[in-house]
Amino acid sequence: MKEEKQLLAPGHRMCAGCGVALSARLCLEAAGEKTIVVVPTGCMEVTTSQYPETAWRVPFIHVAFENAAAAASGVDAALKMMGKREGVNIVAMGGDGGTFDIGLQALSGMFERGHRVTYVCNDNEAYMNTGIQRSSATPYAAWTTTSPPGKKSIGEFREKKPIGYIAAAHGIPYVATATIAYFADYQKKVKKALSADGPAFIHVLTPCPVGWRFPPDRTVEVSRLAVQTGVFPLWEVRDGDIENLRITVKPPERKPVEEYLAVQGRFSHLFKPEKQQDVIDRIQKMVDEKCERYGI
Amino acid sequence: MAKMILEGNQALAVGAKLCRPKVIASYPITPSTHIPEMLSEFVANGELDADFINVESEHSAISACIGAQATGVRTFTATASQGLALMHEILYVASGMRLPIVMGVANRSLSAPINIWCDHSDTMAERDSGWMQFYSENNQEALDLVIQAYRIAEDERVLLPAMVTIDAYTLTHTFEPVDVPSQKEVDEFLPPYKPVYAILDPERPITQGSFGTPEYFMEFKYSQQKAMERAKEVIDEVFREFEEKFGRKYGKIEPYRTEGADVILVTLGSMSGTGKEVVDQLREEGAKVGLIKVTVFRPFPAEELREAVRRAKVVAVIDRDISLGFSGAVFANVSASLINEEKRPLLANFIVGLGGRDVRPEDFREIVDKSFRILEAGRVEKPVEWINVSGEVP
Amino acid sequence: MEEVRFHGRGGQGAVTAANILATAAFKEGKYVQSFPMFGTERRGAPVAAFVRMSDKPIRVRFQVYEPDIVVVLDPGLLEAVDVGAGLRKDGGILINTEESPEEFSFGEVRVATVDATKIALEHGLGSKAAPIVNTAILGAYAKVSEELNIGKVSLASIVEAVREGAPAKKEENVAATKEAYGRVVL
Amino acid sequence: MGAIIDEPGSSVRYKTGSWRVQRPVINSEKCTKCFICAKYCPDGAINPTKDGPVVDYDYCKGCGICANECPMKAIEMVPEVK
Repeated sequence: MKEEKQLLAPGHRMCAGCGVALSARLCLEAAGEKTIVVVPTGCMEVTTSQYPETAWRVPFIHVAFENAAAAASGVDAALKMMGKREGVNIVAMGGDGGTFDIGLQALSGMFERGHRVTYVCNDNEAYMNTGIQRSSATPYAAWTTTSPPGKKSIGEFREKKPIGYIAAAHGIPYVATATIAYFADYQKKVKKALSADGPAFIHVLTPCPVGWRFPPDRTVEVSRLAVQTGVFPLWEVRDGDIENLRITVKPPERKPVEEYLAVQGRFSHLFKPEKQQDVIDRIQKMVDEKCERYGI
Repeated sequence: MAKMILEGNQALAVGAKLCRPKVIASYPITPSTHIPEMLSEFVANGELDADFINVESEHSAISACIGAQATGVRTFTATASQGLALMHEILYVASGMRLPIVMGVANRSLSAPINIWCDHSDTMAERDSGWMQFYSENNQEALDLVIQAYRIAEDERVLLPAMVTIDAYTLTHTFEPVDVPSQKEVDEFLPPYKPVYAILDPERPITQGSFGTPEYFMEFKYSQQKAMERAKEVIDEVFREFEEKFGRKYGKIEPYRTEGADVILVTLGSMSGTGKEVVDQLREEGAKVGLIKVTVFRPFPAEELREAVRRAKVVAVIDRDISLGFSGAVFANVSASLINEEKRPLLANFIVGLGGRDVRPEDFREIVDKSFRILEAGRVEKPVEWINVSGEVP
Repeated sequence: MEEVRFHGRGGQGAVTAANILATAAFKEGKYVQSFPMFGTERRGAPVAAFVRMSDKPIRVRFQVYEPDIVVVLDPGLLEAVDVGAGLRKDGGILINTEESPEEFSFGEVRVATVDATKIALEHGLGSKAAPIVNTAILGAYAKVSEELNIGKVSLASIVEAVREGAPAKKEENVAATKEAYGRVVL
Repeated sequence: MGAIIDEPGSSVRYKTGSWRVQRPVINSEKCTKCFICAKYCPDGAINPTKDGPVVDYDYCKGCGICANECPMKAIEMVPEVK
């Protein structure tokens, strides 16, 4: 058993049980040390690059919140002009806020221009760095501090933005979903993405014990449940050919979504003071419809 | 060296091209659009070996420049007005990361109402962003200042980004003869870009754009301030060297017929030429009036300015911008520069030419008349006065 | 210093005409400046462009208010625009029209006319709906400036500048320029 | 200069082990050296060695993912003794 050098070194300040930290580690492990990392403002940035110490053992750059894809485009162009593009990976890692919301324009620009950058979105379904505010990745009925349930609210009342489809609609070579529990699937996808001749996008579900309100030892378990219940199917698509989307991990038998919801405090208002079966049923129906399309 | 008839945008683009940027990221905006157009043409026809990134916004333009410059190449971008305002937060990032990016700016007003014409509100709004600012009086200066800006910005004692500005239309769209140095001459003056600290290289991994806590943040800002102060010296050196090589003289400020002047006008940008013409006329009429053109606004040349106005009785600062609720930005800086002088001139501020209102010789004459009246009265009754504006607000 | 103002419609080439004239004057060793009316006018809308020329470096940067010569590329503009505004008494106005100078009155100002549209079409420059008259009218300008001894630029310099500045049909443009020089009515 | 950090991985100076309120203890008899625990550690604080996984208590934040994910239930979370 060889001891591998961690490209994301210990001593970073991400929370205990952080899904994003695990995702970043797995991603870098797959990408290897010839990788330049571009990160927008967010949890990962503030916890890994606190001057004068850095957790990164690869070249790392952070510019601002909404422009990781644009900065990565510049890195790509510069490497090309320096004649150093071959053999070097460029990986941008943004959260859902920096990707689904404020960074979407820059992301779309990067895709459309065809920069050879693998963009990994570590999706923890809310603005965690600022303290659990709703993003367009926040799922239906979830509590956040800006989508609180109440007399007139079920929590977040919109469905999650289909970011993977939006990415695929650009016709880029490779788009996939992944999650940390299925690390082999995830790491294989990172390698495929990096070998693509153009932009690639991997949407990674990264549960957040703090924001989703579950004990930190269950991060991987919750991410696994998301797949097993069909809430977060794992798939890949080449060249925007969404008709031929391929499921990469098929749960042998789909578990009821209630199991996924029940372990997370952000859905606790669906269970107490009294159980809101209609809402749970509605979520189940949404998941069923999606999974039927995928044949899972 | 060849003499060409170029509009201001072209002069800036040609100047940038001669500096051989490797990555250009730019987004079209009136009236600076011809700059990226011309540069993309240079790239397309092989005259310039660069990657031209057609970004989807000015925000991404400057972000891509940061990414590229931080990787290790010389970059360029150009914009105006709303485009510069959209870059605002990222300008601070570029300077904080000490990346010597050079940008051309066509000085244009800021909305609302939307207006595509000249004033300096856009760059004045970025005066605190840690970028050096060079204002061109004509197209020759636009070309020359871009070349010098790279030298200054990339100097190890400086390592700060710089913007070179040209006034909307009065320069951007005005054709006039410009001496274009040869590539060889520029290559001799500006060596290839060698990044000192900022390089993204897997062989030597570093972290750029780190998180600065209160224990460190202030030191970084202090070091930027120090770099700005050192830049003053470097600017003088580079200007001198440029003069030796190309025969055109630059100064952080340019005093014009200030000897024995009772009234000194302070101007920026393209209006300076009209001002000099009026000064000549008035001198002939016997009025003791001179002019100081401010070429470098950041770092602000307070020392030179103090010296240049030492014997004046009235200094009239002509601002083509307004910090609403107070005065013009140039005035605020000029008066602050003089505040500790035992004997200082009376200071008056005149706001002109916002949103492309023409700055005419009669406007200068009016300002001079008012300044002499201040001199006679020995006091400034109205420190900030607007010229050629109707009192009636629609 | 002498100042020229061109009136045309967006797309007719008034700005190009001003640039070519400035280039021609520059070739004769003059300092020049040329610029468009600063506006957002689109195709078809009235536009103006300006040229300054001088034996000394030109420092001033304001619009031309008192031109020495006005050039009107489209006779239809006479109704819509005060083309004579600020024109110096000893100056001149050159109009693209089939009519003779007597048909126009601009006070003491000398009027010259030339049928640049006809000349342009004869040389295959543009179409009836959109003739490209700017090179022809510059030939006429050479003649007018010579006659008035204001803003003088020789035909030879203008021809050279037209040849350099015309984006297409260089020789046709040059021929139109030369022909218009001979067909000005003053 | 520009807040650049040129010492890669220098975060190791910051010992996050102090964040821990419970610590994973590996029962080497139950452990099959599958190293799932190391794979899933968000902090890279479990080193796979030939003798089995070794927790680096300097950095382990005590999240307990390793214990939860261990297929052999060979890891126990015990309270930190102060």
